[in-house]
Amino acid sequence: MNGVHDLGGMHGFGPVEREEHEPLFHAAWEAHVRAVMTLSMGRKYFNIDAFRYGIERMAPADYLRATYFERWLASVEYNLIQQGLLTGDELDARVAFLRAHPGADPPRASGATSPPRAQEAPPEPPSPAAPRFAPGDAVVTRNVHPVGHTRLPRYARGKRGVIHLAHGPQTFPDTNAHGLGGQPQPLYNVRFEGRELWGDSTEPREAVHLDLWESYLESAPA
Amino acid sequence: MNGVHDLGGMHGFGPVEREEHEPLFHAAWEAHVRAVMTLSMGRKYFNIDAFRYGIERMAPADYLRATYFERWLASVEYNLIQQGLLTGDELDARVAFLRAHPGADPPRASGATSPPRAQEAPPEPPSPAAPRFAPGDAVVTRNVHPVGHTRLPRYARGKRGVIHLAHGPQTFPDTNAHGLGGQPQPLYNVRFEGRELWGDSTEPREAVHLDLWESYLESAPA
Amino acid sequence: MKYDPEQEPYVALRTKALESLLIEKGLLSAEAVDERISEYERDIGPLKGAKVVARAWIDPAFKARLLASGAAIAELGLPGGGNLVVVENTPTHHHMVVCTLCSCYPWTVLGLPPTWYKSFAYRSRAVREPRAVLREFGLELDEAVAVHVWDSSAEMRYMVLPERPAGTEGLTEEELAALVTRDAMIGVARVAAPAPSGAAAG
Amino acid sequence: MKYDPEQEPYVALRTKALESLLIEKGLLSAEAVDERISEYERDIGPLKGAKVVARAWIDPAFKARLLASGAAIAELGLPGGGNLVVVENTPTHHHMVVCTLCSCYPWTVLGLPPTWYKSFAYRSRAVREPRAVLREFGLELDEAVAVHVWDSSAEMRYMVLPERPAGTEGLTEEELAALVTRDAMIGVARVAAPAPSGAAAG
Repeated sequence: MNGVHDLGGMHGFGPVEREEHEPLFHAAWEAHVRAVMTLSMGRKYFNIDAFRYGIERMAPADYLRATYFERWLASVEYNLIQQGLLTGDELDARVAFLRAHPGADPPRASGATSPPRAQEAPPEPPSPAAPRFAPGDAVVTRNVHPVGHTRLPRYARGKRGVIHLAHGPQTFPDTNAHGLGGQPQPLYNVRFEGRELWGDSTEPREAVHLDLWESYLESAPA
Repeated sequence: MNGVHDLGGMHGFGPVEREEHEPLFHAAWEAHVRAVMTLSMGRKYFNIDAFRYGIERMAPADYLRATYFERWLASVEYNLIQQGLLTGDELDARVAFLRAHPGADPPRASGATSPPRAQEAPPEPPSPAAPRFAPGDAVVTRNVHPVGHTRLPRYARGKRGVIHLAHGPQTFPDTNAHGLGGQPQPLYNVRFEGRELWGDSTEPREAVHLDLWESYLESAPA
Repeated sequence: MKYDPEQEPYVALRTKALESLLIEKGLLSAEAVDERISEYERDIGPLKGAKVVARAWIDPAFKARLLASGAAIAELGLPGGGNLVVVENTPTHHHMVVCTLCSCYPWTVLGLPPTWYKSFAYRSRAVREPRAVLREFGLELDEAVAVHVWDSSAEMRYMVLPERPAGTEGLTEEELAALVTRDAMIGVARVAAPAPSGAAAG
Repeated sequence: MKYDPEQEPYVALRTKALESLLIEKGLLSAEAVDERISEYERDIGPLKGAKVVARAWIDPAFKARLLASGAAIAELGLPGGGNLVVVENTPTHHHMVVCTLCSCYPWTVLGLPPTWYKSFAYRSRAVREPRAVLREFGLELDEAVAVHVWDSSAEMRYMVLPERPAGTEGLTEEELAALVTRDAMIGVARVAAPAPSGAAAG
């Protein structure tokens, strides 16, 4: 999707601000969000692409206002609810309970957890055909604007590049994020000249490398 | 600038919500903002392009959170402060005063206003040369990413189109917004096919028309 | 874009502060502000545009001049035609107007824009999926109809001349103008035929 | 992106609510959460990456294998090399890493990412004006140096092998590793020569 998360090339976000002696987390809840997210993914409640999509689909103003781990929390909630493992009402009720009982530790029954979830993945298609491109090939990215998840950023659409590396077949995020299976296809590292991406606004002698799936690419016309 | 205001083609903003029997303004202050803005522009405290830039340069999260007239207010403030007609401290102090004296009507001394401001416009360049393009000409928009104000939206950069109308010379916003003068240049209406802009994601039989200044355009290679 | 009453007090206060400072400094006059606001209260919305449309429907020569140059609205005593372009909807070509970068709008003929026109949703979607947007407005276009979206990126302003509905042959210019809606002149609606009494024809 | 203490209570509460529900439902165990969090507390940051760099500096054959495939880090007993690509900074080619779409980061070798790496400013600017960004980090590149920005759009992870600073000939592998910073392996800094005692050479 063409979302505000697709930040490459945007103006208006100011200088890069660094924090001296930054702690690993700025608050305890951030570590908990990270733990809950990684454990949930490990138990296959959702996959990394669905997780990323859950962040991208946040309302644009919310995305920009939220901190990094607030976005994580939003996507964990969204995905667990989508999977039917939780309801928004349950969450709201539990928040209300915790607010009403500030000291209370809610039940943290330990031990028995249900077995990890076997995702009902649609059957994988036959293993992909031989890669269409090889290092050195000139390609042009497709000018597509899908409503769902994609990893072809806007700044690199409809642009010419050269295959730099062939990484071999990899899970396709555009389907995997939406419960349509991994459908692996060849992944390439593609090198773009700065001038191709940014025109006269480019800095001198710049190149950008992106990892792009085969279906994002076409052979460049000579 | 590549800002969040450049909304053409973005996803994630939901359906178009309409309001039945919408009032002209939703609150009295909105009418006041509109009046103050149009009167200030009429008195040449700033021009329309500087006003638009003042909105675009809002922090992206603020832009998306603000309502339409809140963005107007932000830009009026910004431009008046930029022009040295007002300081942020004065404004804050007046807000504090009004808050402390809810009933008080601050001085609204009527009558004498200073004469409208003569902007010290840099000398205009000699009147522009003959238009470079004529209706029917194939053009391609430049792939530029200026840090300042521009009216060439991102979705239409580096795209092929056809000159549809020649409007004649018009003030160039990219300079006019930044105190660099009007520097008129020929303005054209350019027609783009949906497929050129959106690739396979286009709807059938779509065309988009944009008004673009001559320096945004190059002759399309055959 | 939504109106949030909780934010109002501060914004209202800040607006009042700004205005009072400008008046105090002699940069604006209180009378001018009051007069401008009362002008808004007298806003007649899209009535001027509707008059233009009705005249174009009944006077083919005026329509030809209007489509050649929006300046023709001066013939009706209307100002603001100098940067106006009127585009005509036909059975095979549909036009609609948007401003993706801000919210430019032909206010000299249509009055102040509705909030939906200024919404992020309309601004982002109209150029990418005009048919889907029109569908939400209740206007389903046949695939054979070409859609032209006018993104107002300069100071030219675009107004749509909608199709004259069937069954309006007997109507006066004034009656025709009364049928014409703002949405039809933005290009997100058709002009509906007059309700029961008019006999369908043509 | 900034940390806003005022927002914390609600988010903290909501996180606690989520976690407790998942535990109650048997979807996660409290022990697993606690264990995972204590792993973060033991996070060793970029130490693994620094070891890889130091070894590459002193062992040309290892360096060649590393640049051919990140899997070579297994030789140092390190996991996570399967999707790792190491790119080498030289006097004429400078590499830096970003993730514009989210915040992908080679955490198996560098630990958890700093906030600036996840910031909207870094994500938006690194691909468009890498030299300007590097300048803010205090790294001024000659115009003759080519800049390569690696935007991590898939599951491949990129790590920069920085240039070995002059004056480090006599250092042990461990002393070399101690010089290597996280920022140098992201590509936004050079590795500084050891301070006073080392004699400049080479």
